[in-house]
Amino acid sequence: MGYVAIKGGKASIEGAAAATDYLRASSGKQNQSLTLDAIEGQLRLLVSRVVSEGGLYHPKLAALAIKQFQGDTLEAAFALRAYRSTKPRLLETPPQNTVDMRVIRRISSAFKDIPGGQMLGPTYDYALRLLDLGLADENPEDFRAIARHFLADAPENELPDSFPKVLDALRTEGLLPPLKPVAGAPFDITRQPLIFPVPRAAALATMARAETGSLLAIAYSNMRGYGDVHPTIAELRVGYVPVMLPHPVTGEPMEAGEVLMTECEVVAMFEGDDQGGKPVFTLGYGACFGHNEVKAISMAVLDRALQKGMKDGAANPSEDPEFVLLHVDGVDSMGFASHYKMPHYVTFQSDMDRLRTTQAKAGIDTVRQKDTV
Amino acid sequence: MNLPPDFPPRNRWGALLAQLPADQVRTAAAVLMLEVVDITLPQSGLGLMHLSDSALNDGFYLGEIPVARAHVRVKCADGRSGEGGAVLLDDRARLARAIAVLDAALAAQLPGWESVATLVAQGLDAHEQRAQTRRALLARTHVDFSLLGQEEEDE
Amino acid sequence: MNASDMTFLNVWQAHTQQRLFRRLLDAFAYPGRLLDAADSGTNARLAILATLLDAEVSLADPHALVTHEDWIRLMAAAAAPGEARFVVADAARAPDFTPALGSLESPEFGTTLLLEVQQLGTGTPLLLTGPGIASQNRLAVQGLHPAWIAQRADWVSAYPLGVDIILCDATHFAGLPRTTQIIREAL
Amino acid sequence: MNNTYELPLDEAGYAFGFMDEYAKKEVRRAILKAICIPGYQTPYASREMPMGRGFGTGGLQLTLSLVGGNDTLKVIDQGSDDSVNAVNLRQFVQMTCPGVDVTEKTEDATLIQSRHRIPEKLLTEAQILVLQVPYPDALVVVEPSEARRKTMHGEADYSRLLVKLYEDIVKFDEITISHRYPTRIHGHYIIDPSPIPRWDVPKLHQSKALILLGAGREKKIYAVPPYTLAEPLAFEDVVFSVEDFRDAAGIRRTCSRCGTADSFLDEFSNEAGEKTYQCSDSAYCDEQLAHQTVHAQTTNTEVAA
Amino acid sequence: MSRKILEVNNLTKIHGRGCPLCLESTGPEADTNICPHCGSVVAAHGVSFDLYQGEILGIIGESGSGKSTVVKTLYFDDAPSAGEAVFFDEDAQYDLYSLNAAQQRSLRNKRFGMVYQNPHLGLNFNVSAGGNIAERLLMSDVAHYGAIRERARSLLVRTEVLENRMDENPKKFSGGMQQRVQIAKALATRPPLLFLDEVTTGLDLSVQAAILDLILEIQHELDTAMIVVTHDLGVVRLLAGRTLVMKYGRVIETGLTDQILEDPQHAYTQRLVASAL
Amino acid sequence: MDDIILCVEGYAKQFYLHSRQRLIPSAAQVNLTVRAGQLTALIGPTGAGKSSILKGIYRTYLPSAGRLLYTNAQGHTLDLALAGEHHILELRRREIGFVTQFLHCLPRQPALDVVAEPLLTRGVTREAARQQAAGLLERLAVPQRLWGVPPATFSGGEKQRINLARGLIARPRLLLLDEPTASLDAATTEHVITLIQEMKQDGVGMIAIFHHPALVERLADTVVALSPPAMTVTDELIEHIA
Repeated sequence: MGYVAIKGGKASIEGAAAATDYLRASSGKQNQSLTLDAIEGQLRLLVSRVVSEGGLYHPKLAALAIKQFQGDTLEAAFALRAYRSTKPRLLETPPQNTVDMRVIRRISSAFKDIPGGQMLGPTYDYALRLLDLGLADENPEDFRAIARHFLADAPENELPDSFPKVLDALRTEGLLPPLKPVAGAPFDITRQPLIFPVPRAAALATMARAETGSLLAIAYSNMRGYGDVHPTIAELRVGYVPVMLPHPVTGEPMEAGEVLMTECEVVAMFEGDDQGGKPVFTLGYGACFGHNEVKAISMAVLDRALQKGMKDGAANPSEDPEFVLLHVDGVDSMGFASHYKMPHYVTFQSDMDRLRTTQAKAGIDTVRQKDTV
Repeated sequence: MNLPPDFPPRNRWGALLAQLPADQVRTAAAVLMLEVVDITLPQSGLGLMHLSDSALNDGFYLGEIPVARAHVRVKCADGRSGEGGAVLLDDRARLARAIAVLDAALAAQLPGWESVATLVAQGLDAHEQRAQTRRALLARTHVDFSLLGQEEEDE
Repeated sequence: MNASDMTFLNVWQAHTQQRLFRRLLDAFAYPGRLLDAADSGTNARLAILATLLDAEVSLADPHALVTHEDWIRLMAAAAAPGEARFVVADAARAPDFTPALGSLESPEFGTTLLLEVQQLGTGTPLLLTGPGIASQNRLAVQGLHPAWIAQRADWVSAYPLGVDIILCDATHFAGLPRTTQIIREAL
Repeated sequence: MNNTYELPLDEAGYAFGFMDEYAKKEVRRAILKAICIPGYQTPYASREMPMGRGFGTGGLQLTLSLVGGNDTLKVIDQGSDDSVNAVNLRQFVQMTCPGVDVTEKTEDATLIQSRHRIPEKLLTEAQILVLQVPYPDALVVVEPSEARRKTMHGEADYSRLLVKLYEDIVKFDEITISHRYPTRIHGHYIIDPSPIPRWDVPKLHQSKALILLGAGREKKIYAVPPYTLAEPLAFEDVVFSVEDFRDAAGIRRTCSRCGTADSFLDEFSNEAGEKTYQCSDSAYCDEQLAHQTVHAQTTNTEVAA
Repeated sequence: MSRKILEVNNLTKIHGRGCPLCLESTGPEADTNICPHCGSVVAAHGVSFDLYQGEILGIIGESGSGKSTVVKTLYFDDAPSAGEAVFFDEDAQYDLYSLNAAQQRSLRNKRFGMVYQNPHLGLNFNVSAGGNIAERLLMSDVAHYGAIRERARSLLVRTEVLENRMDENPKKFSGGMQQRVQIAKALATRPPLLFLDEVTTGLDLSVQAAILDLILEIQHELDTAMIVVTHDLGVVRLLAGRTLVMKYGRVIETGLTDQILEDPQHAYTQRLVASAL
Repeated sequence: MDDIILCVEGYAKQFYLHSRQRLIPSAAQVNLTVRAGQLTALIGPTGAGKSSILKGIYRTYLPSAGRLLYTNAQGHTLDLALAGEHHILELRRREIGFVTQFLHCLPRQPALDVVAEPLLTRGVTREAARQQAAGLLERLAVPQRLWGVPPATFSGGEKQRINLARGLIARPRLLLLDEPTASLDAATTEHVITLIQEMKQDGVGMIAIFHHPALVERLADTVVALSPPAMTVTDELIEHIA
């Protein structure tokens, strides 16, 4: 056999799989396989990213994906997406309402005192970013005691499961646009391609499963000056939303389970409405599966920016629906960036052919020019 | 014999039973020794989660959730029958079917329904316990602004 | 097991639909080519509908050719012939509707029209040219109201707008995409 | 999901063709419209495949929606059946589509999925070629907005693309497009024929086989039906030309392995810096070689006789 | 007598949702083109005229009079709310607003030409001056590179753009030069109908004169019918045989240009002419 | 009679000034005829409406009353007061010429082309038209060095000669002359007189206003005397609205 292109592909693929698996197994002293429980519980924010960017609320599979892809959130989210492609679509839920969210954290930066009170819940916002060397080698007994102590120290309380929304108070006061009437089925980005212009539902759905960093980067451009949102967070909440589906026998809504999610509403500069009504604040909304506050805030900022872009035309990239929505999906962008690693021998051969031909002509011209000079 | 008045309503049974280990649920369904006919085939797949945005009330799809569902008719030895169903945020069609059987048995009070009621009550305990831990997260992090204001005024 | 159970077992199964789809692909890729649906366990009309439709598309059935049971199995939403993505019609009757022709931006919204004729392979020959046809193709059709030909010519006159037609009889079918030119052969 | 959840290992397993049937149906409907409107980029709800966007997910969804028990599949990348990506895709189809035969011989395949090449061997009516497409829209170089591009396509308004060609010639005295050569189908739509070299573009014209192109990331399917006009964009006096494999003396280079002078060649440099050339289409190269062996044997026999 | 090339009947353009009171509440008598009831802008209403081959028709009026709206709707930049326009080509006639988008584009590319006040609207600033002309020729299915280049060269020479700047980007050109390139581009397909929207506005007087000269020369050479939209009476005096006077979306007076200037009938036209003298 | 090409009956013109809400009369009860090959001269004091008639015939003014019956080359008679605008434009192009005291032309066009232009619109080749124009300019004693120069910079007399040459070159059927020699020297005036006489011999009908009674004497076949319309107006006002 001569020098034939890339023979032995099969063996090298298998080798590559074995090599990654080897690295997974060979590291560390104890050589113990991570349990999915440990990932789901101790890397819960990582799991949150994967369920939201994967667009599928399945924390267990997300934990598995994190383990399988060694912590790469893009790859893990990608695995969830591919898993989705194999599963039939059984139903669409009736509209779910986050008023019933079983809240574990809620804050507002618009008001000090909100009905029901502000509760920081689990947050790093006020944590000093100092490395805690104590975590380096936790004794199993001490580790288990953390939860015990926390619950023991919790004060007696009469707190409810769910809380009223801050926005509702502003709306009653007439400072917000009225709620829209309930429309038909929303835009399904998993079935319908995005052909612009698209409705807001398509934008919200696309951002809800967008890659956190991409969303943050574009939202940041808006916050820094390539935009005019200047948001105030009316409410940021994290908690579990019960998913209500019709009981197969009675048709009554039954709780099928609950979904951890983060939700953020921002209030931005006011404007008059088209019909000549009184000016009201404009609003932005962000929500995603899991506990991911930066994503929810970024989405809310971009929602407000995109609404403006759809109405008045985009003045900057963050207001351009096509620009934002086609570039925030982690699976799409990561796949495309990765594909450049694939062989492009043929196209590059073709590139060289063009360059050589063009150079040859240019060379002749140069000679000609020299002659005339 | 009747269920106590504060017993959870039927539309919560599925969720409460799903709190328990799946094996326990499957075993409980099996020991009822009921004849089960599937009205629709038990299926697992995906559901689109439709959410109303709380800013403007536009509906949109937040993402997908796993869904397992079953709808059965059960018959016991004495000829009595009942219908049961379950929809779960889960991907185990067999678990959904087992819960549907328990749902049927409890709703129609077929023989052995008391054990099902006990299971539901266990599920409720598990649920309450979890709600309690969540409340602890809130209770320990509550920011009391009004108290702060009071002190300032006093000075 | 009665005949309808047979149907259920066959035409609603994935591999039957895959096989039929490949022939539909040939029907449109090679317009006028006569293709067989006899092994689908039902008539060609239902076989084609079962292969193409699901809950995500709409169907119009102005001549009531589809049974109630089949409507349920097809899951497609019912729509008026002017709006439906798919229309099934009796070719013996003159057309009395204008199907959706799509738009310049989205010509794929031009309807797929399934026309049931008496018989393919005999009858008036149509001479066909266009993409998918090496030089000229001949398709004999019996039971096609001549007004369909004239109407179709009008519907496809502003390419890329148009309708894509599948002609079928009980067992066979053939495709006429919007790009095919029909020259009605002089008898 | 509750804390007693365990993965349903007993309920796992993939259906034939990996994708669920409704997804396939949707792809199939888009394929049919793509054939009826040659060259039109038909939108579809591209599903995520278990490999990266850009690794052929568009082509793969086409293949999975097409493939059945009677098919023989050939997968190539860069002309080679044995390249890493081709192997990977082929293994995936074999895993999820039990009963489907695979082959490396072009003539034995009923379904060929390819990236960057069209086989040298002439395809037949019994074959379907699926090309993987990264960027489906030839207009993207002159118009970033898809909404505006759709209007331009509908109206067959390609003057800005042609102007680009014009400016190219003004600047370089040559059309500098090397691959993804814009090609007009059935006199209307201009397609990006995927990153095939110019060498392969004439194979689109009046092809006997149906050619389907799938872009997974961009969610588009388009087709060049059999026996359809496919004209690479050019001017009457500055014509389209394929890659030139002549050496400095103007002699057409040949494959250093099989000796053929009528195939697209890969260029290699050895350690001494010398260049050698070999067929990019490995199946074609093998066939030419086999031919020669037979021929050589026949010749030998003749000599012996 | 030369033949009719364009007939416009009751052209109307309303921006906004419109209401039943829009028409009666706007116009010269109402002294506004904004409907007080719904806020819609009646940009043009009931505009009718015809145009003959080789003729130059002037449309004068202040900003907001609707004069640009007329040519924009005729050039398909904007769709009218009502009315019709028939274009009589050599061997066919087209009811402009019942054509589909592709047919409209074809007429626009091949049979009509437009020169805008703002060269950014008429020129593609991403390509060279020659490329701009090439674009228009390519739209009309000219497919010979050499021929395109020759034609672009001769058009640029004709419009007095230096030949050696042909491959330069018009970004680098002066305003007057950009207008010349626009005119060359508009003329590339020898259209029988040319629209000129305030083409000399904002240019130096000497440059203006040269552009007007060029336009007349072209009319003489090619027998092109033109509609010249301007607020400048001097421009219509020099170019137009007939003139339409518009105010608040309505045509208030029409006549031979010298008559409009020397014997204006409508009070508004008399004021306009008096103030210009 | 057959050779009458223009017959004006009861022409009147008045302006209504909206800003002052006033009617300003400019000509009243004018009757005249023009025959082929003859010249009709208009005389009368300033304000009598001499120019007003010429402008009414040319339709620069919309006549307020009267008929302006013109018989065209095909023998059809039409009323210039009522004719359609395209009709008038066509007549201006082919049959009716007007030499005023003012020259309107393209700012950059050389004198020779300015003069030749009416021939070009009638389909004469550029070369032939230029030759004729050159002949005419020579006869009107326009120095050859000026032929290639745009007339914008010319003196009043030079401009008038260009204007005359342009009006005469195409040999219209009806020529309107408004003081064509006002700023010409005696010698050139003589050339013009010869030219006008030649045109009469060619059958051109003319209607003219001359600033000098001697010219009327020498050239007019018919003389129409006008007096100012009933209500007098100041010249200043007429000029203002013109």
